[in-house]
Amino acid sequence: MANVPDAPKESFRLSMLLYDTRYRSLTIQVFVFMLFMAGAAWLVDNTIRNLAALGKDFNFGFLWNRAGYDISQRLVEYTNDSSHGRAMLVGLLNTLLVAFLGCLAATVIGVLVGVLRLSKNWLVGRLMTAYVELFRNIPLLLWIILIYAVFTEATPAPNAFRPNPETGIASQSMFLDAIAVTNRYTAVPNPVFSRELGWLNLGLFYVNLDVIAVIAAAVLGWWLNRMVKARATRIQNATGIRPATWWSSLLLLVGLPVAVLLGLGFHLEYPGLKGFNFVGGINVSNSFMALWLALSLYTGAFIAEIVRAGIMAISRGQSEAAFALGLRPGRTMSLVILPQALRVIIPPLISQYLNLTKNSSLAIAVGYLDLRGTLGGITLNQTGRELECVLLMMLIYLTISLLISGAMNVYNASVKLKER
Amino acid sequence: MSDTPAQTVPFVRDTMLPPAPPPASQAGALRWLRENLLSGPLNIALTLLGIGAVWYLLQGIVPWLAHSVWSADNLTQCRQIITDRWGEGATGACWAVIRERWTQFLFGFYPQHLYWRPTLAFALLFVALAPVLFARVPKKLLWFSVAYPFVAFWLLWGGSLFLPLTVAAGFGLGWAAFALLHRFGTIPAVAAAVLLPVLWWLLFAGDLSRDLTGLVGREVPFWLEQVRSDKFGGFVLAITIGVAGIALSLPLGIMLALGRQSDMFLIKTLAVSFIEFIRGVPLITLLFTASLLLNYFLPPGTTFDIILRVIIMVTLFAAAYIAEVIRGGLAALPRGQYEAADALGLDYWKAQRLIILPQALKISIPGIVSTFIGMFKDTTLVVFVGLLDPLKGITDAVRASTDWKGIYWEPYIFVGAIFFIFNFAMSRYSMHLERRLKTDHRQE
Amino acid sequence: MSEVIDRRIDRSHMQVSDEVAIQISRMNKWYGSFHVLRDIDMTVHKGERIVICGPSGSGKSTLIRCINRLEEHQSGKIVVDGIELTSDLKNINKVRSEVGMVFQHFNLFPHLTILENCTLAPIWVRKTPKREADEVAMHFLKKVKIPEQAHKYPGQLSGGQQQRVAIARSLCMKPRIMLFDEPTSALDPEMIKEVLDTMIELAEEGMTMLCVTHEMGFAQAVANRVIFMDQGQIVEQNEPAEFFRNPRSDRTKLFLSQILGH
Amino acid sequence: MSEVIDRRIDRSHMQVSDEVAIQISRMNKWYGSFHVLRDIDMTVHKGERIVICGPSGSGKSTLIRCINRLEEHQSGKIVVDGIELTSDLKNINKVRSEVGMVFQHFNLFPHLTILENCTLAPIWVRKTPKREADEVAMHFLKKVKIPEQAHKYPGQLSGGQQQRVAIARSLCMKPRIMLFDEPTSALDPEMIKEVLDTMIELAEEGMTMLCVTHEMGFAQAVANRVIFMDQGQIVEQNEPAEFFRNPRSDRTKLFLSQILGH
Amino acid sequence: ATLDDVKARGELNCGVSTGLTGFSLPDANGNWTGFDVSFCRAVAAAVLGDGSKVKFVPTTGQTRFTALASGEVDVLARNSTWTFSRDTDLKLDFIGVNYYDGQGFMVRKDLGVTSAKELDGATVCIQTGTTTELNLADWFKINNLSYTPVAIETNAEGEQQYAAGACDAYTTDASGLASTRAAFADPENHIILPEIISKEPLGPATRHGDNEWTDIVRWTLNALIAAEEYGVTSANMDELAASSPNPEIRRLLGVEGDLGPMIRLDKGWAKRAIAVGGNYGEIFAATIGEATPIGLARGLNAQWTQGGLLYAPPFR
Ligand SMILES: Nc1ncnc2c1ncn2[C@@H]1O[C@H](COP(=O)(O)OP(=O)(O)OP(=O)(O)O)[C@@H](O)[C@H]1O
Ligand SMILES: Nc1ncnc2c1ncn2[C@@H]1O[C@H](COP(=O)(O)OP(=O)(O)OP(=O)(O)O)[C@@H](O)[C@H]1O
Ligand SMILES: NC(=O)CC[C@H](N)C(=O)O
Ligand SMILES: [Mg+2]
Ligand SMILES: [Mg+2]
Repeated sequence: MANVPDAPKESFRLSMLLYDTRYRSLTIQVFVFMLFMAGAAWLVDNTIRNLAALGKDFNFGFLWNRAGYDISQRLVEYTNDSSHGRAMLVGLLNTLLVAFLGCLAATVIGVLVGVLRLSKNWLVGRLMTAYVELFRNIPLLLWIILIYAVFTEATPAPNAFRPNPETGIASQSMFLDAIAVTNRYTAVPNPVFSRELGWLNLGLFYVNLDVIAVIAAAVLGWWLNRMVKARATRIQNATGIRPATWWSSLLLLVGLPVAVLLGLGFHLEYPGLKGFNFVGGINVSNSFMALWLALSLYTGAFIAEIVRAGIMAISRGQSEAAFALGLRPGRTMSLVILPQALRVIIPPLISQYLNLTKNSSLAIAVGYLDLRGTLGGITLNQTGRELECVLLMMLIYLTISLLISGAMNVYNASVKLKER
Repeated sequence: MSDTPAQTVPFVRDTMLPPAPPPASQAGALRWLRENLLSGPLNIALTLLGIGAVWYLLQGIVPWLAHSVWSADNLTQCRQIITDRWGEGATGACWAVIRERWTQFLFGFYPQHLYWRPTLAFALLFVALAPVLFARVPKKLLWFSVAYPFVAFWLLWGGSLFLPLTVAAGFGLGWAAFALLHRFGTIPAVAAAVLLPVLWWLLFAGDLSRDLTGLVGREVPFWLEQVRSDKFGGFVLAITIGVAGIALSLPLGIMLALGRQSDMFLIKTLAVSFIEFIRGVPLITLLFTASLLLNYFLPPGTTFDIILRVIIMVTLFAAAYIAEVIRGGLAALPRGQYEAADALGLDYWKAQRLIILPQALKISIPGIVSTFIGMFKDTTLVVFVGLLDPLKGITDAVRASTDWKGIYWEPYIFVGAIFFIFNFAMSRYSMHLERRLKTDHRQE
Repeated sequence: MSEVIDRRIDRSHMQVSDEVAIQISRMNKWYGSFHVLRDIDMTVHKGERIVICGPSGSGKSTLIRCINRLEEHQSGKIVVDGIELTSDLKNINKVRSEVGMVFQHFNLFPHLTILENCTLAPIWVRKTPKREADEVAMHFLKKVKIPEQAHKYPGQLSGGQQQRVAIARSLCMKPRIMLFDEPTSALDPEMIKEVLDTMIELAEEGMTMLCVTHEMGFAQAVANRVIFMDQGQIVEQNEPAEFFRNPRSDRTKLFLSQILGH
Repeated sequence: MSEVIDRRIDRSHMQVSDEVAIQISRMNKWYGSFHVLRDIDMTVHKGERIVICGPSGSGKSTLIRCINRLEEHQSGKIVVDGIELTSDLKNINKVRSEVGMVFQHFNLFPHLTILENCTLAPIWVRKTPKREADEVAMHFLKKVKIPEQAHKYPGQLSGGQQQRVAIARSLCMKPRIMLFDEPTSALDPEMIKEVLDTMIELAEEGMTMLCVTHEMGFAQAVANRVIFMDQGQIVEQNEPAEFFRNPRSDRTKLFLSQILGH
Repeated sequence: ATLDDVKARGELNCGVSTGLTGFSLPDANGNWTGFDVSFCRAVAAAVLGDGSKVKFVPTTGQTRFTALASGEVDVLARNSTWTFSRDTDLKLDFIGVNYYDGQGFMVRKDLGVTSAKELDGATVCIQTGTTTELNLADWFKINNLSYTPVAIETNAEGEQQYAAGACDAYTTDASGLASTRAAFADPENHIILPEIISKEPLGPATRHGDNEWTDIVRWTLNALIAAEEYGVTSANMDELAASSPNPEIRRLLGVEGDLGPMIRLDKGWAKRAIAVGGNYGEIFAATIGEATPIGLARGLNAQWTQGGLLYAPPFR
């Protein structure tokens, strides 16, 4: 057979659009695309007509107008003369702040509880189970409200810290003379530097050079510590004996930043009662505290489950094998169990971070002015720009979420176990 | 040197040893204590800490609970009773508020003489769920499951029987169109099955149901007393939204999951974008969209019920999560199942409907239950769009009355306890399912 | 295994007609840039029983899966029962309902009873009334000797029983051609025999069969042609007696020595 | 299996000295109130190769795991290499680093390469310099015939290869005694042989070995004593030839008939 | 148009506050009462002939205008202040003023504060999304004082925060303060400071652009006010309709002229509106007046004939 004659080229028939695998998917996609576009066009058209009927336009110009309202917790300069855009930034930073601190605390709680739940101690195990079940099965909103209620209903007013003019004794006293938990806020000392380096203008906001210096010192310490560790590993590789590094680690990780702090004349400014309220320190509002604690405790319960499952997923065989080789429990944990458990734990952990960030929008329940409270709340209401505000707010939340899950994907790809 | 040293005498046991009881250290309460509470210094410290924590908590709560008052007309009276009984300065729980208002927590402002309707709807829910959850229930009951949404709607909102009937007829129409057109190919059949009911609902359903209602009048078998959405509240509202959300999000979630698995670029992209978008924004913003923006997106002049709008948004929200759950279920199926279906000549839809989805859904039930738990908890957020959810909406309403102004913990504890019981039961059930699926997913 | 060979097989019914059942010409297939099947030419007549063997990865499964287009080929031509396999869905579905396939891992549907497994395709593809489909299914279940299991679920059956159900399931579609992809290799030794017996019976009835298998006893007893594949090509084909006694290519010899060695 | 038995094993090096490696006397163990090991008496000499067999649940694994105290015993005495196993952590660690153990499911560390798996314990327990540890590891990897896989991860190896790595990993600690707990029972038949070969080689070098296995061919070829356990007690022990030819207790007979029956 | 929608629906959707004693508050059975509520009922009676055909939609300071703009409610009667930007930029139509108010402060008596000027450094509870929020910021700035705002969503929340001592002062419309104070168990321990820092003309609002509907709502309010001015009450109106010689009253009560049809209603619309809860004065007295626990005096809200600002345009 010299040449198998190819089948004569089939002429195109209309039915092939439906029945030929090559064209079929195209047909379906075109059909779906048209449906989608029609739907989108319908929505947009409705929106335009509705806006026209209401005499409104679609315009983000309001972001540059004066906001006029005050925000008590602000991480960047803001007064009621600032613009709505700036108020949005303040709200966004508040969201990020509570989300970040929440993730931090939730992780600590979750890891602690997760490990304790695995402990052989019956009592502790039961307590931790109770905690986890309680928090997981009751709506977050209830926890936020309850914790807020504990703060406002069960703590003294700032006035209670004032000495009675007759007896000279206050009915409440501050913890260590530094911290006062009141029904409005928790007053804590304010870190200040007597030898200030000044402020750096970053356009959108200013940053304190002292803080930068301390962070730089911490990073430097961390980096040096890594060098020390690497050196220890080198020595170990060469001689088999690993030199003790805990003291140098301590010195570098803690000592260095402390030295810089001292050098900058770091001290605490203690809050004192003046007029109606404590001044001098930092007043962390109860709405923030309640939101933060509730988010941390709630998410912590989920993280505890993740941690527990992660450790349990590393089969008993792994630690037995390590024991059988003569490795001690501590080393087994750090060399064998943790590196594996982390791979299992981190992806769901990050999606919990994502949930926490999204749940921080429940700030609305306690009047914490986050992104939803400023942009999606007061600004929306004062300007009447529902469409713009809600869309912008969604866009920002979406961006945050995508950034977090993007980070997760990168991590997943980098630690994936090699398989056949 | 011998290969076997002399010492290894061949050995045979003539009489088997009976099991002996374990030594004292291995049994009894002592061992339990030693092993579970006091093994090692760390454990002892933990035990002490644990006892401390429990003690601290109980100390705060027990006296308060012990001083419970179950009957009083208002808060002042209640406080007075506590002072009278347990002395000046004693604090106690005023459960009287729950005793007086518990129906509101459960039913919101639903008319009292109609309480039987949501109750019946709730009871029927279990009947409708039975064929899904228990394999042994006769499959005929599935027809009831299909009819249940319409029955429940009618029971809850009342009004004319013909409204749910005509809506259901739309689905019937779609199904009939699909069955009739199927021989001409799947795509036209699907298109017809979607378009026909939509046309029916938009053009005929409303008038027909009105005419029929006019015809037979407002008599009992065709008409139930109407209950407006603003009367809904409390757990009736939460369960209505939760169940409707899950039920509606299932088909949507399945479509999304299949879309995400599709190898058609556009469809996959659309599915992924939708899922990621919904999962990337807080539910609150979606609820705000429902209450603030939906009217912008609909033709001028359309208004519809806020509960319905919330259900739509919650459905979209849950669908994205359900889609991910089902995707997991689909991924867990061995490729062989797809291939066997192909090899038998089943087309894509038949293979999905008869082979793939029944299995994938079954694997996904635990995930669906957890999604439901999450959603049930999230129904409390509807308070922010002005609905009377049990947690904040109703408690605020109760507290707004002069009688109970100032009461705080009791309503929250009550609502929290109910949520806990519901969710804990469901999560235990789903764990049980998970275990069962693990062992007998290949056997029934 | 030896039992299979010993068994006296009545070859009288096993007639091979002149009609062509499967015609493959110059067929090539790539996975990405990996050339799995190279210039396959092959004609199968009605009633032929062909055994395909060869080392792992040589493309046997791929070849057989191309025949009912579980895999798409990229060049060349495959005509099954007079229908050319192109991207036309209708043709594909027609071919698939004419060609039965039995997999290594049975691939029964675990959520359906044995009977439902067997009636599913007849009801939904062939549009047979349920009653009739049930009767046909029971007929074939009897044939594979497990009618009493009809209302159990696959998970409750042994591997051998499951594979026999899989065969019955294919038969219920009344296929003209049966494809087997290592139907016994996932089975415990005791169960291999019962499946092979079923297959032999099928062969005796004159079914056109293509079977990937390493059961050489079966090949000798039933096949009227053995095809040896390596690296995606047909290296040698012959009638079984000749093939085993007198392998011509070195690769075949090597392969046979390995496979019959133990 | 038959190949293993057929293989001519050079027993000349496999000398058994008089020195005692493991001495177990009147050892009892309970799980809660369940009496798993009952009055175990057993002496193992340096260079002995002991195979332990018995029905499932008879306590074989538990016995072997008591020897490096993965399980705690409640009464009686276990002395390994002159060190008595008590709750003293130092002794336990000393014993564990002298006793190698190979598990049924390999238990390699999936996040480390093959080489790292082998050097982990020498570096952290024996404080061997890395270079030296690497050399030792490569030596043993060569011995188990997979030096070329050193930089792959366990997940990339076949089961047989993984089990050989597990053996190499134990050997890297230069143990005086090796414990095997059904090292081949999770493997495909083709792979069993390569692992058994490795073990035989080890035996030929005079390693003291305790091996729970059902590979009776291996037992006959290598062991100088077979111990049969049932219900937590040693029911019979003898040298392999005698043990298989002439089982004395009824339980042993029953067990052997089941295991060699097919 | 809204009128047709309402008629078709058979029900008026009315946006009210989530709970402000005397203005709008649901009782244990979900029945709403109050000053704003009565106005909604009057409109429903005028349009639908039945004052009970109202669905009350509770709105917060933040959600109210969107609820109106999105069509969720037909009328917003939620002590909302008539301001320039709300009337223009937010596309609302304030149909008039039903209560002339101003922003005040409430503090605990034992705080020892007698003037708002002494509130430097205080924590102030403030409802978000209100004019009072903006006034507060302005006022403290003008007076060069500092304060910490505590943002709250609803009056109930504000009440609770203030009662718990989480803020030193609570600020909102003076009427709202009075209502809040009246609801306390110990009203005598709280004082409303003398400063009124803003003008708060409160009035019902409708959507911009639907003049027909706006007219109906506006003239319903005017009818209530005019009725008080002419002495028409729910008790005597039948009698007056039959016997009053005053053409203005006759036109109002629909015995004479064609006012109803001019706004696409029937002749008896105003009569029905008055019949539900009485005229303006009756409503005021029954819900927030001096005889109620809230105890507000008529003050600026007296008829112009009594030295107040209420001045209904002529019915002619
Ligand atoms: N989906 C796929 N993508 C890429 N390569 C594949 C795919 N399926 C199979 N292959 C490769 O194609 C080659 C032939 O595979 P095939 O399964 O046909 O071999 P086989 O002869 O059936 O082997 P076995 O006896 O192991 O079943 C193998 O090298 C395999 O790795
Ligand atoms: N951690 C444990 N707790 C309680 N009982 C256990 C535990 N581990 C094992 N057992 C029980 O102890 C008995 C002996 O177990 P062991 O694993 O030693 O048996 P085996 O002889 O190795 O069996 P196999 O051949 O199946 O491995 C079994 O009945 C088992 O159920
Ligand atoms: N307190 C309120 O809810 C209303 C405040 C004010 N009258 C406003 O309209 O903004
Ligand atoms: Mg194959
Ligand atoms: Mg074992």
